[in-house]
Amino acid sequence: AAKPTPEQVIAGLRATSEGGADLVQLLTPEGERVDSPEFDRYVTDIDGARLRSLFRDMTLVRRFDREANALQRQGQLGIWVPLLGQEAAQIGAGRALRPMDMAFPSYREHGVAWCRNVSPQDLLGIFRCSDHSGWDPVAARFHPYTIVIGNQVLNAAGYAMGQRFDGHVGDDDGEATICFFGDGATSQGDVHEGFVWAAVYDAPLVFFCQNNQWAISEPTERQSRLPLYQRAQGYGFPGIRVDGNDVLACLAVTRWALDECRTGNGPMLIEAFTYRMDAHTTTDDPTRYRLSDELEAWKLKDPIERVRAYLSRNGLADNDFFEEIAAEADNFAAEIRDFCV
Amino acid sequence: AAKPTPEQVIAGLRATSEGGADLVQLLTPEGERVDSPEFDRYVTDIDGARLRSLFRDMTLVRRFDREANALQRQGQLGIWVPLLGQEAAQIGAGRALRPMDMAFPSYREHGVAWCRNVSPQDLLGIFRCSDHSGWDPVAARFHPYTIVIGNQVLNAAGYAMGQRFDGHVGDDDGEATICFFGDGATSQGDVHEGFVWAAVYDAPLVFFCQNNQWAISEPTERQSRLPLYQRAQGYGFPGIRVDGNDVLACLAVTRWALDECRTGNGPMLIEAFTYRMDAHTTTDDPTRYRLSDELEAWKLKDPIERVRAYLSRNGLADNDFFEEIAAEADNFAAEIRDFCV
Amino acid sequence: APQLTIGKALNHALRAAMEADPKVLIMGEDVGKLGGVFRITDGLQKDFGEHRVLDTPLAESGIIGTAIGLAVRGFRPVCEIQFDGFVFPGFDQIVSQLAKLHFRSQGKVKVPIVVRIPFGGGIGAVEHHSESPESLFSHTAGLRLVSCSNPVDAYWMLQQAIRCDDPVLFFEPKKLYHTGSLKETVDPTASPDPLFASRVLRSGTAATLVTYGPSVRVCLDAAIAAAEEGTSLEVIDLRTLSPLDLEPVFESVRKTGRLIAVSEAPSESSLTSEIAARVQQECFYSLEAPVLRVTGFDTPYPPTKLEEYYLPDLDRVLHTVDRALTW
Amino acid sequence: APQLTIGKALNHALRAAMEADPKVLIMGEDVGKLGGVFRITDGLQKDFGEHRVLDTPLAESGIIGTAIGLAVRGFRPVCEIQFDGFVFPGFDQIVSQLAKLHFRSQGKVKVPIVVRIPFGGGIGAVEHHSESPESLFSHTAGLRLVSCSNPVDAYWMLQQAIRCDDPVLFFEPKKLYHTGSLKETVDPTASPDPLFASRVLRSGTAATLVTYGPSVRVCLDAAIAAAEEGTSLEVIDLRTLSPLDLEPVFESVRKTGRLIAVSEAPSESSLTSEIAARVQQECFYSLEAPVLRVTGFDTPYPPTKLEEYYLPDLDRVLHTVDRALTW
Amino acid sequence: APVPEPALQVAVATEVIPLAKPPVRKLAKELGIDLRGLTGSGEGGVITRDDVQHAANGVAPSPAGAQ
Ligand SMILES: Cc1ncc(C[n+]2csc(CCOP(=O)(O)OP(=O)(O)O)c2C)c(N)n1
Ligand SMILES: Cc1ncc(C[n+]2csc(CCOP(=O)(O)OP(=O)(O)O)c2C)c(N)n1
Ligand SMILES: [Mg+2]
Ligand SMILES: [Mg+2]
Ligand SMILES: [Mg+2]
Repeated sequence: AAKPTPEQVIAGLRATSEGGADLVQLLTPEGERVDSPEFDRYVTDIDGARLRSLFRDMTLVRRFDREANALQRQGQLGIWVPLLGQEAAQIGAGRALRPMDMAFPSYREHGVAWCRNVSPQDLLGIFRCSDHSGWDPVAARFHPYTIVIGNQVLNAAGYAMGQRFDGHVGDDDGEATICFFGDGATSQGDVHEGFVWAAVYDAPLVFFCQNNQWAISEPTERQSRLPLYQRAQGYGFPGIRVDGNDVLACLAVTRWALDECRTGNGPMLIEAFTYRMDAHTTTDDPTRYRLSDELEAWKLKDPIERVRAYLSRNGLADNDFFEEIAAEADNFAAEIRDFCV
Repeated sequence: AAKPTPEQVIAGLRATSEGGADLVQLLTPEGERVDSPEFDRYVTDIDGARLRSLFRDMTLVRRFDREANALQRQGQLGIWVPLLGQEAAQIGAGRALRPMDMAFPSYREHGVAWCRNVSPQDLLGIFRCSDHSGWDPVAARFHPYTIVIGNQVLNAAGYAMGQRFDGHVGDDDGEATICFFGDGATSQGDVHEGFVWAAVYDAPLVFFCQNNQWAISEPTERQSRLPLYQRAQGYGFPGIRVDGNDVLACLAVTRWALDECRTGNGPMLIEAFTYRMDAHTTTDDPTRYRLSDELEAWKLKDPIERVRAYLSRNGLADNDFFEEIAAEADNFAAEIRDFCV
Repeated sequence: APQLTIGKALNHALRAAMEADPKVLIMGEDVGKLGGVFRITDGLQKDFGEHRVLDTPLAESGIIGTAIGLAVRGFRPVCEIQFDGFVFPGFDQIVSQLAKLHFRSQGKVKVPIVVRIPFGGGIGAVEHHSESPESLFSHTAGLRLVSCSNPVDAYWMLQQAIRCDDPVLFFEPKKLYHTGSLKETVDPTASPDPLFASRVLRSGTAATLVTYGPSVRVCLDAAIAAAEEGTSLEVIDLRTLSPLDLEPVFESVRKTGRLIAVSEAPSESSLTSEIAARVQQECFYSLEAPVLRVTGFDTPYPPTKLEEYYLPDLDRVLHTVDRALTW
Repeated sequence: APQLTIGKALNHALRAAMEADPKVLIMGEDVGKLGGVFRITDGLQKDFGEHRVLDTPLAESGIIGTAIGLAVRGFRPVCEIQFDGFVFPGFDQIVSQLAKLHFRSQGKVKVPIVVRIPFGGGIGAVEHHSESPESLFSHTAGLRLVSCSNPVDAYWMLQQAIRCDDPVLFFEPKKLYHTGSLKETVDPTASPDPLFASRVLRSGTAATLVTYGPSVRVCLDAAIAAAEEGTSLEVIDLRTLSPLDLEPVFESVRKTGRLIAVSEAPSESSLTSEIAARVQQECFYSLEAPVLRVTGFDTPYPPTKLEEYYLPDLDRVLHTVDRALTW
Repeated sequence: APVPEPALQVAVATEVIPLAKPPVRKLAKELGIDLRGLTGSGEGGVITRDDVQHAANGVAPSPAGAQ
């Protein structure tokens, strides 16, 4: 009997699980720090100030996301693709990047864009339907958003091959590339071919799959029997599953993977186990295909709240700090609104 | 250090190895029977008569292949795609099929065609360039040859889904599908998508990869870091490597895999570890890219010779038998020649 | 008989086809519970089950490729491609297998598949969601292509396409899916026109407009506007894009002497090129002006803030009619 | 200066381009030790190493997709597609990324990639090895397409294509690769014609033949045969298929009044349709006969025992010239 | 005068094709008029139906009627 049991499938794949035994987590949903002999060393520099900074990143990005969503509802944007719930995955991964690293996003990586210093104004052109890509991808080292599912994975593999051909890989100063795609994307031939190429050319490429449990209306069972990080096993490079709502774990695991890549041990696959808390896009209606229970369960694992809890509990931030960030977020939102309206 | 060492890669992949520790073998190159607690039971019916029959299949198919190759040299065929060396893989797999099973070949499966009762004359139309496919694929349950690498894998997955939708899967009388492709094909997106679909729909499909070590001039290292049967790991169905030059092992393993499929445990991946003893096609010149040593090493593992040795050593066939088969092969070749010339 | 939009008519057609033949399957991304991003398959999975309405993995080559296998097995899959721009990952299976299997097998293998493709612009979408790739397929021998422009055709043509034993690419004018003003009474007891035939929608004498899909409305509106200024335009809806049914166009041009072909697709090596090429040959001595074309531009589809300048509209059509009349 | 076949000229061109620019890479299936199935890359891996001549995994989307990434990184990849019929698995990357990145990024991302595609029939091959897919790409905005028909052009055009900052699809007439009788002296010190320009190969007065790639020889032979019977034909080699350079064709038609467009591809929605459409418009008052076409048929490419009936040949061209002359 | 084989002779003999839209060419063919002999009265020297008709009637076209 080769097939996993339905129970196994569901335990491995589904939203309401904790992501399984293999999940790397450094911060629990309650904001408690979990020791990790393997990954702690990748976040030794994350002191109070730096954690507050990650908190700020996530808060501003979420605020941007909510503002854009509202602007779409008011007819100021043609469409919006929310990242709500995926802030930790994107900020963790984005902040793990060094300036010379390159990133290839899909279309939901507003948090990574933020880390690459792409201005929200430049980013919004796509969603205002006034351009197809508003930033300078070469200067930002952040490729244009790619909408055709999977395409960017091959483009990223090629770029990473180029980093190696240029001799910029092999030691701690090496370069690496990161490529973002979703759970649904793993079914596309291009993603497979990206795995094949990167493996064969030892490309310094981190495949960063945000498993947000849904490809529009389709749950992950429509794409795979096994947890997605296990896909890497068949290609001969490591796959790892990280709690995608844990910014510290995402930062640590991505730094580890990028380091492996820059020193010549790429590629690597990271599955960030997270949840799309809003609709697929503003044109989507998730009530048609999922129960609100699921959302409620995930609200308890909110990526921002657990950092707030940790900061508070450990006296690393006081109320003033949180108010200050809230005010900054308000101003930020106002700026974006002014720009659009 | 994620990457396997070069030694690991080569041990796993390369031609001159024995295929690794995981290789299923029932008959050594010297013609000695190896016990297999797991697979012996799939060939308990293979007595002397049946083994002679497999010997005959392989001999006639090889003779057909050599005749066609010669006919091409003489200008009677536009091109020929030799199967030399792959007789055991194809006859083993082909004879494992039941009449109601379906087979999707690539373009080199003349041995499987033989098992599906496709006449050599009907098959030769393609190579005489007088048709694109000469047999009735519906009646023969043998799909037209597919030349675009990987395409047939998805078509096979769909067919196998249909067997399941028709309710013809679930017990020992169930139907199954087998799909043939090469080592090079494993890089194609379509093969991946075939794996994804078959896994998600529990399709009764045996993926039969003949790893003949070469994709035209490219060795398997150009396609993969790991042995190809391990690809299945990432999809949640079993992968197994069989000695592709051992007709008994190929028969046993394919029967096992087909049985798993017909009872509802599909899909399955078989990697038949074999060798393309001749050129890729008659237009190819392998001296440009591989050493003759390699060929010499594989000659010692000839799929037909080991059966001859076993039959002789165990008194299951005498000289008369071998002469009779040789004569039949001569007649067969003459028929084919008459047809073409 | 109900009053239906094009979208609803397609939904009714799918339901009717599934009721009529248990071998009809629906496959695609999000076609199940969601009913497709345009809701064309709304309610079908609920009523026919998950084995007849398949939410597939996210890969178009996989959708077409497995549909082919299912068709070989005796099913009649209706595949939904979510948006025009996403047909390209499935292009190889369409061109190399879908279009060729019947020919390759000398007629022994049939692949009665319908690939539904919502196409064209005008919905203010982001990149890849507004393309008109039909000419790529009309250049590909072995495929049939049709496009509907109104609810009655949508209802009948889709059912006819599903019954057809050849592969049919079915191009749906997505911007008109839910246009209430286009609602028509669809009588399921009526007898439909043949599938592979053009239709003269409006007769006229001064010039002929030939088009298909979303541009049919534009041309009809242009004809109405022209009539107000005393110019009588004939409007032909191609309906079948491959094979083309150009006899009615030839006949019309022999009468009017002037033809304008209208399409949202870029003009280069396109269906409108083909129409011009064929008409100038068949109606050479009847042409008072060359065949003119109103099409999208030969650029990638622009950001949709600009699409009104890209898409053929009333003004461009009427302006081109003027050019033809004063040539 | 050496006497080269088209195949050798391409090989020399690749070598020259790799010597001139260390960023030039060659990628494809079997392009390394084997030198490609047509030996166009013969000897290059030996001399430039495995990091500049890449035997890639077997997947065309992978080849194009990674080439794009390499180009973004600053390389200039030259991809070989083994045969025309195998470009389709890479179609999506070509259409959705290669053609659009420059446009999408408002010119900030350049993708200077050359995709070499041996195309056309006449080599007696099995299915998928004799196709002429160029019209699919000429319909696709954002790509440049060229095709060479002789060794001197092969040598220069390939180098020019590699130097071009836009993506160029380079169509090579495979059946002429090794035709000894076409050998020409290729002088690497000469200065070449511009890449994106058509060329009048032979001037004439009675009618014009316009073509490209493998059909150029057929048309030249037809012109010679016609001359013997007193009919003077002008022959134009398009060279650039997108953008088309039709000015020389218009000029010619204004002189001859008759045009025959010749191509191996099926005619439907093709480059020859486009030529007919443009010429009937631009030269409306000069046409003594409609633009006629000699092309492959609108069927999948036949088994090659039949290809002589499928491909445009001298007889079909001359017969069509007669039709034009007696229209 | 007997009707010549117009197309062939015209093509071979002239450097520039006389300008006329196809239906006018057809008319000329039917009336046996060789367009080479005519001066077009239309814009840019295009030969019109009237030009052909007049030639057939043996009347010179009036330049005033050109526009
Ligand atoms: C090739 C292709 N097919 C279909 C689509 C339409 N589409 C857009 S997003 C999406 C789902 C993607 O799911 P996933 O990969 O999980 O990413 P997520 O949106 O959840 O971040 C689909 C089907 C597309 N963009 N590209
Ligand atoms: C899509 C596609 N690309 C390229 C080719 C050309 N080609 C034919 S066979 C072959 C190698 C196939 O190798 P493998 O899959 O190992 O099968 P084998 O020929 O060894 O049986 C190639 C590249 C093709 N047929 N299809
Ligand atoms: Mg998702
Ligand atoms: Mg693909
Ligand atoms: Mg092989």
